[in-house]
Amino acid sequence: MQQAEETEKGRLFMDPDADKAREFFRHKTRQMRDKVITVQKAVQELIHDGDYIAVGGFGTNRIPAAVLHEIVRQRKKNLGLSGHTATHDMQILAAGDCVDRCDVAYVVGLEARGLSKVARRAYETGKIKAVEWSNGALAWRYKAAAMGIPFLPARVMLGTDTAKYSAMKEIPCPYTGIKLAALPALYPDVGIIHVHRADVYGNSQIDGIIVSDQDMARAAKRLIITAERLIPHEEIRRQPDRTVIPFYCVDAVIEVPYGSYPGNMAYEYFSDEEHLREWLDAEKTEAAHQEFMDKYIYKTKDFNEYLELSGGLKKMPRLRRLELLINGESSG
Amino acid sequence: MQQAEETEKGRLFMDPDADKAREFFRHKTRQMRDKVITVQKAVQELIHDGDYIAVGGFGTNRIPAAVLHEIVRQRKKNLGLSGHTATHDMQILAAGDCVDRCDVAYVVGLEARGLSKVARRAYETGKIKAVEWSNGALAWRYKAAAMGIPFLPARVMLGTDTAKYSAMKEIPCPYTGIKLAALPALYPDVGIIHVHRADVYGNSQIDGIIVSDQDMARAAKRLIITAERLIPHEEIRRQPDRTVIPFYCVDAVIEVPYGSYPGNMAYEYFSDEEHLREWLDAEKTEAAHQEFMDKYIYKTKDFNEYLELSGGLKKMPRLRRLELLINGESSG
Amino acid sequence: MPYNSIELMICLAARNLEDESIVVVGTGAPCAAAMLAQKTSAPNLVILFEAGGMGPILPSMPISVGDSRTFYKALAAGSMPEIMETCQRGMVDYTFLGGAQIDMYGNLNSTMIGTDYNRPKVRLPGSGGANDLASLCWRTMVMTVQNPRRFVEKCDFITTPGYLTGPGAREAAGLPPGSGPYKVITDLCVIGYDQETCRMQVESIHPEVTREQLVVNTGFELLWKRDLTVTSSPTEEELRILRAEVDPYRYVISRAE
Amino acid sequence: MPYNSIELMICLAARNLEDESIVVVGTGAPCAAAMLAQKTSAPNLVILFEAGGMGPILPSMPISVGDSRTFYKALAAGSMPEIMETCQRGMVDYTFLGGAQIDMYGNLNSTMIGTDYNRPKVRLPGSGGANDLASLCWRTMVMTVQNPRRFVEKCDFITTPGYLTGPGAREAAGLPPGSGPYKVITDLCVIGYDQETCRMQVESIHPEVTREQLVVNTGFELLWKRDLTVTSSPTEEELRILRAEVDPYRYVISRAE
Repeated sequence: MQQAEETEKGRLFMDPDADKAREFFRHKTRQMRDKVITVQKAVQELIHDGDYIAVGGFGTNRIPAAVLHEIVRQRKKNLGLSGHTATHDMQILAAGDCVDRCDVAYVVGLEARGLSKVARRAYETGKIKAVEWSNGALAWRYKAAAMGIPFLPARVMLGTDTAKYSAMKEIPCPYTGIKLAALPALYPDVGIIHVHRADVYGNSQIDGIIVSDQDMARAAKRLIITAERLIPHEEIRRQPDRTVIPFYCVDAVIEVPYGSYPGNMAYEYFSDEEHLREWLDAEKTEAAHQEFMDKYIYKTKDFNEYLELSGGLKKMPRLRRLELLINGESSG
Repeated sequence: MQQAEETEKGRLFMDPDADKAREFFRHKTRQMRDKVITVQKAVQELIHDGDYIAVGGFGTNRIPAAVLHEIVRQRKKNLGLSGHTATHDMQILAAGDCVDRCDVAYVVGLEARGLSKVARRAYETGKIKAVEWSNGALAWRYKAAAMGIPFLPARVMLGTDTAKYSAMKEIPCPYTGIKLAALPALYPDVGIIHVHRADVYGNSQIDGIIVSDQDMARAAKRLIITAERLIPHEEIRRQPDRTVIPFYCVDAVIEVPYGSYPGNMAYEYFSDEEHLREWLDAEKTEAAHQEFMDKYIYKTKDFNEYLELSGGLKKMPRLRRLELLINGESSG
Repeated sequence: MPYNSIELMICLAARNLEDESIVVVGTGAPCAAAMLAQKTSAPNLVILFEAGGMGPILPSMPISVGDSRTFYKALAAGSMPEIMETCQRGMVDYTFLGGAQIDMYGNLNSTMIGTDYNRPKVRLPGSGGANDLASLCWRTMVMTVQNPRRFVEKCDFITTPGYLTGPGAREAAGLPPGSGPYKVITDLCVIGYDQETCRMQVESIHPEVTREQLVVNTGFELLWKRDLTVTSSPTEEELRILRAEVDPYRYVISRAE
Repeated sequence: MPYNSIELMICLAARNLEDESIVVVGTGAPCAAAMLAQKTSAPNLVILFEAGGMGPILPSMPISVGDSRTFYKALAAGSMPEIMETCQRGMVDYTFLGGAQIDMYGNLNSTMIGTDYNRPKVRLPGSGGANDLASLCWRTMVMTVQNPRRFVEKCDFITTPGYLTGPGAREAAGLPPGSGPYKVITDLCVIGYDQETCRMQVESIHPEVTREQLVVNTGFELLWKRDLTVTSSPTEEELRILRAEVDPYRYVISRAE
């Protein structure tokens, strides 16, 4: 039975070996240098075909949309993805046919908004190889990596098909004897996180919930930060307890105002539900989807052009009013 | 050999069983009620002879001194202590002869200031039973408890006498085969933490380093918070990402200005090195120590009297200038 | 006062949330139920969201479990591990879940429809936080419409644990003792679980619904509580608050099937 | 320019810290060495403190590893787990430690003097963070005065791992490969470790110190590097900065034995 189950188990896409990761981190630069480049260069230089990537935020909230678009625009292929509440991010990457394997916790859906047909098709045709986990499990897999240990015990997934189709192993607790899930450390090749503020070295601050980004930033071997705004280094040092990500985790910094659009950015702007609806609708036929992708991504030079096309500086103040609950605007 | 080592191993003072802890937390109140009482009542009602306690902050920094004094004043006995950088806190409790067992990471020393003769004697005579750990190990033991798991793997203590005289077990990693330390969860009976700000429900904010208090607050079955100042509940809700400890962890809240004295309170006042020196000096003879303890603790009614005796409102502004580096005051 | 099936389910769910307890909810109907409970019988209910929001004063229905509404004027804005660990520690009393399929032990499927994992007929989002919450919170509630496609003999995939294969199975699997399925609130009835068999047991049937309707709409054999009652309808007060204060734009309550 | 033994050790230690590296230090001489390095050869050295301070602009010598100086204008003010986990992840290049006893494999004792654990002749503070840092950082340095009471054949208690019992022992115990003791800087000489035996090997002898002095002051057999040199003295610049900028109140540098 145990054997039979083994054969059904998914594979570990990434090596949880903490010693190999230590060797990598040993040689990761600690230079506090100006890391500001363009989105285009960051994707060119730091994300390679076949890499395994992790996306910060929470699906349609504080997502690094500009980098995701650029991955599609540069037609990156065969990426692995950590499907940790991958909603609009998964939708973008699936539209670009960039992903061929995924550790799934939550994919293909956009929460209450519905399901992405394009993303679903990628899984249903077997184009994307899936291995199952849960949001908590992936959060703890990042945490194990951030902690520098090859696994973390947890009490989830046990007894379910989610475990059966994962690559998780069970262990007994050496103290109490209870059965525990041993969640293998997940060290992504590249992490991509959108933050509220960063200095040119990559020291980053986030307002509101952090989701799993404090851990993912540390787990990732390379890290791309996009920020709503760059701030002077001295500002970071003024409130050191606000630093969520220290510079030595970071490889590239890009200032991208409205960088989470059409997602929500807490205290800055609400999600653009119209545009997200437009995107879902465009998935109904292949032709419409192709046209949509051409218009918004393939034929745009950069994220700013996309912002212009989707309403630009005229729309943004409205999303800001929604976010700040000004003028009784409701969030719908 | 393994057997031989077993016999030398220290015992686990606290049960790491996550299920038993869950049963406790299941019934811990979630009522958001006014928890403000006095230090005297908090110690009377929440700390019982024989309890195992954990102290927040870092030895001479952000320590809940008023509660520690009151424990001595009320002559609590046979307490267990988590010796997680227990410096001046250990010194106070040893002076009161309150502790009979200790998970040791760092005790009897006051860092560069020297060693506490009274605390040392308590260990050297066997009055306090010690079990060895490291600061990291105790930090992770709190974290395991806060996470609700019976142990956390780590790569410390291995191969040393620190492990041999601990209660730690070793396990193999199910993925990589490497040997790991399995650190058992530590759920203290009572945690005591001094914070910068709290509301009457116990929602608490800390400025600067948190040490291990985010985890210890969650690991502790009962939690006493002293705060430099109480703030309106609305202030907490204005910046929710500043809340380090949510109200449902907390059992008692007391406003204690200068509550970390003679320790340092970041951004508020520096440590009173003169008084700490006076304390160490008083330990040289039993008579002097008795006199010192009588004067400052046994014959004082409360912490305010102690503050008055040690310089009162005249001294505090000087410690504040030291902390804020005003007028070129140096920290010596 | 007339009401639709979603309104009914939300009102019933709200009544099951004790005051001074902690609940983790998602968006939509569960969140509406928690908000309604706060405004009626459970003013001190603390609402958590898996992305990190803790105890917000919800200004309106969140669209996402991680949007800024979920930590608006909150007690704390933390992280996902913080929320999951609060559940794992035993501090969270309730959670609400849904799914494409549910079996008589309360196991849920939100992963796939079909028989071949590698070529699913329909790929669904997966666990999200559902597996975690159902593993770790004390009491799991499900709100769902009841029909034979959803109430199945066997889930195509068990994403999220109910009582698994029955008595003792959760504990044997390593899940925390004492946790597990608590209620299923459907458009037809309120279901609990029989203590001995861990199987679904109807507790009350909604007004104007028949036993036959339940049988027809369920793909497995239901147990029936001995003192089976008729569900007490939403009060005017409940409906008024739900419509005026909880969901004034009818995002959720307009979705009755 | 004349200098005392503490000044000498601090200057030598500072030279061993590469620029653009990360070091965890305690208070006292190690912190002075890291500060001096920042002001001389390693301006981009990042200093961490185990209680949570990361990359401060130190306004003066901290008194405690957790006092507010350790995160003054810092890059980040975190927690103890954050620091220990940064070490465990492999991001920290150096640490500095001390101890009451050290053996030829660099194992350290800061727990007790005596033979009976339950009745120690002298109880010392214990590991503190030393065991963690020596287990997890890539290179461990020790600054200590050298005498037979400190440099012992066998530690009364191994608090903190050096190379344990010799080649392969750290790895066999489960400690991260490639980590371990790096240098011992004493008032008499600079010591490294022989790669083959993992034993202490003298690399340079301080000016006016003899081999015999080293032998007399060491409780075990020292190895000698083939190209043994004379330690190059602190430069005037190093001493000037140390005295004027790092430790103007002479808290540390006045403590020469």
